[in-house]
Amino acid sequence: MKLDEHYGKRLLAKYGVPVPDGWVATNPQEVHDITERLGQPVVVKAQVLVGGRGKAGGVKMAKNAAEAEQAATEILGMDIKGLKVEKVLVEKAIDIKDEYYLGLIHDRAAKKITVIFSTEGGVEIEQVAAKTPEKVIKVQVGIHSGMRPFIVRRLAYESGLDGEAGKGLAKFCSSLFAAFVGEDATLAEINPLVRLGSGEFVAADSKFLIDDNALFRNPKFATVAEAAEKGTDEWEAKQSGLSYVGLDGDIGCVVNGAGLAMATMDMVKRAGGAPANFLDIGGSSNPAKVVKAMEIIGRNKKIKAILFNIFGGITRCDDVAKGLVEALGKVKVKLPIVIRLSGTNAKEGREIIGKTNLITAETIDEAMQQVVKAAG
Amino acid sequence: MKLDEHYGKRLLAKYGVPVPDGWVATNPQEVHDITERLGQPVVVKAQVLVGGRGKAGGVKMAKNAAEAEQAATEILGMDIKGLKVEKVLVEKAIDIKDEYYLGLIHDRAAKKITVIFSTEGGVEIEQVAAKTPEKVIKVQVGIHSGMRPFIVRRLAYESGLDGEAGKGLAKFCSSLFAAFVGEDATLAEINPLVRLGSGEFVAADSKFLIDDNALFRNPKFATVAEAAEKGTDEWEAKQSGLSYVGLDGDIGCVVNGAGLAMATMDMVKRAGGAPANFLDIGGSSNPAKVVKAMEIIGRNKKIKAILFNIFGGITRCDDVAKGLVEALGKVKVKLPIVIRLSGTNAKEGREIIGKTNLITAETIDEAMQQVVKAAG
Amino acid sequence: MAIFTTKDTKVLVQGITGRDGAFHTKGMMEYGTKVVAGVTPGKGGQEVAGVPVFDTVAQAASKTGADTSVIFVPAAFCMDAMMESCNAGIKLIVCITEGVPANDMLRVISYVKRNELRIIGPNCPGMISTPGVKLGILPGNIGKPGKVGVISRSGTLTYEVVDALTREGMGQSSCIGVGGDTFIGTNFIDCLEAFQADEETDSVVLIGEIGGSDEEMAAEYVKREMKKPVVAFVSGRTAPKGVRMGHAGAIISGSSGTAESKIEALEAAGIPVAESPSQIPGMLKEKLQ
Amino acid sequence: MAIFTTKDTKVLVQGITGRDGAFHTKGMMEYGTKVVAGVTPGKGGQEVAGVPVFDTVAQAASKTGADTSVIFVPAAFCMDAMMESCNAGIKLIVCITEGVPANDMLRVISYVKRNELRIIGPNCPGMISTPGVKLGILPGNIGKPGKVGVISRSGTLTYEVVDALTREGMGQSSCIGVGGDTFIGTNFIDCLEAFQADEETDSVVLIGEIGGSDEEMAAEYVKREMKKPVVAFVSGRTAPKGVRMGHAGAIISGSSGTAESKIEALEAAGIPVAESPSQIPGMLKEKLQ
Repeated sequence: MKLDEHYGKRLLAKYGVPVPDGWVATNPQEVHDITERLGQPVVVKAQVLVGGRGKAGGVKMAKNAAEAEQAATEILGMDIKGLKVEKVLVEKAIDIKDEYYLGLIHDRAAKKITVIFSTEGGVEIEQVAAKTPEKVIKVQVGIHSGMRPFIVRRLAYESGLDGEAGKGLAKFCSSLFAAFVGEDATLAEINPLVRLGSGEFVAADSKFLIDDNALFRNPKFATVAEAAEKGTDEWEAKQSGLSYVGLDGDIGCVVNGAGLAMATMDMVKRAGGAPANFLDIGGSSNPAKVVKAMEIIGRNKKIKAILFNIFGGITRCDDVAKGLVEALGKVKVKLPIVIRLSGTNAKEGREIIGKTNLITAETIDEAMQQVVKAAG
Repeated sequence: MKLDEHYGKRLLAKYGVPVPDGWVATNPQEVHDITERLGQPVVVKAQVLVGGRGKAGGVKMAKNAAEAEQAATEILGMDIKGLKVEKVLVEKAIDIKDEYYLGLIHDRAAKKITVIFSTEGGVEIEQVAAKTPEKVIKVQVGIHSGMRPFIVRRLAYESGLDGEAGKGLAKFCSSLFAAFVGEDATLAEINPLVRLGSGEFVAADSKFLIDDNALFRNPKFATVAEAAEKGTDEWEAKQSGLSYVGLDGDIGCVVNGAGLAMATMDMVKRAGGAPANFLDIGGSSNPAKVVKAMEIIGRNKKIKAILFNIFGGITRCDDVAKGLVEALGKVKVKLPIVIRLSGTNAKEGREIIGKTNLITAETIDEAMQQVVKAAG
Repeated sequence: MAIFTTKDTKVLVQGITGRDGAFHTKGMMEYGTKVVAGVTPGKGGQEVAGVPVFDTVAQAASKTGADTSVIFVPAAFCMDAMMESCNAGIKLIVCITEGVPANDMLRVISYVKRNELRIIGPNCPGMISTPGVKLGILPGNIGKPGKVGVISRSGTLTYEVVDALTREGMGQSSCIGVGGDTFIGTNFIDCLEAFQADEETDSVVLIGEIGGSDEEMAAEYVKREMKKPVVAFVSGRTAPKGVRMGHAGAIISGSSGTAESKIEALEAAGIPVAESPSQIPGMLKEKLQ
Repeated sequence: MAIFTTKDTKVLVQGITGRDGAFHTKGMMEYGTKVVAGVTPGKGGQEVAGVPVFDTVAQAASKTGADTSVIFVPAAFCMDAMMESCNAGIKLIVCITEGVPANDMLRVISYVKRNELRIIGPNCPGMISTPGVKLGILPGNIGKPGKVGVISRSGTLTYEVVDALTREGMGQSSCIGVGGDTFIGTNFIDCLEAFQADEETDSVVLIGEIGGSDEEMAAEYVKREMKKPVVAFVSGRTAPKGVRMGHAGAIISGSSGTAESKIEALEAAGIPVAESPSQIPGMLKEKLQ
């Protein structure tokens, strides 16, 4: 899950990472008051979980409380890449001497944490990496051995920092690493990492991704996740053990297993159709899941046909069939439904379906043709 | 370096390891007062850096302050294996339900820390290991990964502890491991580890060895080491970068390198002599070291002859020869001195020695015969 | 018998007394797997499906000679379970459990010294070597013995492919689901190396999906080292790109990760990429001629 | 050339600008060693004895192709220096520094994955492969090229033995001082394995001392695996036992550790144990006949 800038900075502060003084506000009046409390000037920054807010006009400098209030009026409610701005962060402006980039990330191929540093901060780091790769220093960090001095020496010397800056960077990196591991982040990105006139390193921005698998030991994030997602189809699906992502097409898909669900969408497209969603009912055989899946899909008015693609392994095809029959009793669906059952107890499943007016298919390719035809 | 029971327990307490209430005293009156403060009964325990004090009468139970004072009178000044008792620890008696053994040690062969546990505590654990090895559970612990739950489960289940005791042991082990690593111990031994009637685990004794190589980051121990050793020849030698251990024989040895120094002692014995000391002047070529070596050896009135065995590598033989000549100018030595120089600048060294009345030898075997003859 | 296992593989199940552990223990035994022990702390002395339960892996291994562990314990305890098996000298761990924190896997990988122990998973369906050794939850009834090796990041998609192969008369040597998490013990290249060396395997099907760069690296490996024919399938061509957050990922993985990148890399390495599982047997037959 | 090195071994010196580092850099170069770089943080751009100094090992290795590091940095910084070399892809580290905390070595050993990197030392004189590669502080002038491998836990005692061999016309292939600390990177068995495999070595001298059980384990290894003659020397027969504290040591090492135990084990394995270094060449000649 993503953390907004403000929450990320609160975490950083907990680990001793210096961040600018700042407060979150949800209306211009609050912004006015905060600016007076902080002392002028300030920066007013849109809190949205997406990059590129600067270019979109979501970050504004303000010399005084009146300007800050005006900036907040412009930013709050703004749409940035489809997300509405509901909060702003008001921060005391800082005396920027240099801007750097610092990132920590789970590196899949290396099976390590990788730290990335560049003196070219405040810009899109991919572009720096593409044009001047020598300006992006990457070093692997062991989770147990940690942010050892030699690692920061590499970052500093290989990018030409002076000795004093190197010391400041070392302290910052250690604290950031502690936050990364302590909060089970999968990504922590500080861009720009700012060196003040005083020499101190300060996190001027923060991007955090937290490992969803570790939420059981970080319960504080669970409420954040809930607040951000509650009420969405994705969230409702998750509560029932389903995995759902809405798309633009007109063929609803219900599949067991993420890989097969993705492959099903691909094959729908290949057959000339357009998938309306990704929906993985998972590995278990609980008919209630099928009922919930039909409920969620049933709400999407764009859908013209529904495809069930079930390969029974641990999932039993007869359970899915039972769930579907039960669902059709509860949720009135007038759309054509194509169902393909294969694997464990497929025969029993087909017998149950045979008593309904659903369209059955033997193979996956046959199912695709039928559902695209039904939707057309 | 060794820590006495009392200091070890202070360290343990810092890491949250439960230890009995107790205070150190150096005279019987103090013991009386401490006992009244702690509440009776108490145990009075000799603080000496050697095992077997219990058998030697260095641990006594006392029901009240008068008895404690009497016990202290008997223990203070006692000689235990050559060490005079100068301090006692007065501890509140505890309600012992079970006695266990728990040890952590640097395991050379495994290149790990090994934890050792036995339900047969309070006795000599080597004997338990010899007679009933299945009662001594050993598990390796990684310094980075630490005292993982599965490790304590092995200790507990394989020695037949119940689930409740297992939980208490887990907490104790984690704290002890933190102390072991945090204080750079090479050995931490709790024998007996006591389970109270209340179920709590308490360290009834403590034995700590601290890594001398890590004293630079644990400066608090340096003062302890100094207090324990100050004034001894060993300590004086260490201050000058020499390594010295006094022995019982009559042939003083001055050698460069620990391995060669040990081999020299062995060969003195083989040639029919008895070495008076181990003395390693180390790898550098500082003549001042030779002067200090002669000073220390010169004090030992038992010595009848002195052997210099120098194999020049980094050490230059002419430097040693110069130091020796300088030393003989400062320290009047009437004993016969046999000197064998080989390796780097041996010729130059021999030329310097040639101007004195010292006995020179070409080979190690020749040197042995000469020095044993000179001492006889 | 094929990769990572032998007909003498002796299995213990960590978390055997749980619902899933007990259920799949029976499934593994029905397939012929020698399940010799179970481990659940505090339940030593019990039995599940006739298999003795021990409190610790060390006890189980020393009493039964188990050399392989299949793990069904809850995600929060998987790190400890894997370290315990490693410490007890287990040679192969298959961790079925879903939801193991990435940092825990990093800790496990750091704990395990190279060459001492292989871990498959976590969050994987396990593996089958036909006939007789099933480690995990892959359905045992859709495959048949033969010479095709199957490697997959996905569960049900694997069944789909195995089913397609079996229908066309192409039996399998080993089928292995490596798992979809960020940090996994055994990746595509490890499996390809093993299949390359395995005398009972004559060809390989590789089932990839979007994310990471395992497919790209596997393509490179195949081009450089692999003598046996390989056919691939990649799912996720139509998956939404998602709202990406942060840029560090792009820096360490470059342009890899998309279905397009993977398909391009595989085809450039001479590996045909099927558009439907049903095409795979035909493509493989063509390559084998 | 013999074990762990080749004639192309390219060396960087960590701590080259220090007194000992600079001095022994010259000594190594005089012996013929290819010292291609030095590393001292903050002193990048300087030169020592004509060798360029870099700020980091990674820079030094990438600019010069160094594959071996000899470490002279103070004990407090050795852990970091070793990890830095490992991270930069160095294949062989020789750590001369004395006084490295045992816990730091445990951390280094845990950091280094098996087979990726060999560490010799710390607290060791290093090694010489005749002619032309000297890593560390062993005097280069007492040995001569030949076929005897020398392994030792001690410094000067090694010189004594090498000198005795050279005097009797028995040249050496490699001489290696493994160091005397509790935790060392390379032990007797590692060296014996390497000498067994080395075509330019026909026999081995093993110089042990009291403490630990390396000699006992080496004896077992020689008995089981070693085809070449081995002669030993053990110092410390007359060393005081010391006042032992705690009992855990006795439990993990049993009765090993004394000179008697070591000599007994070595002789039981058919390894003659000399009483004086001067006996070694004769004993070796006898075994070689």
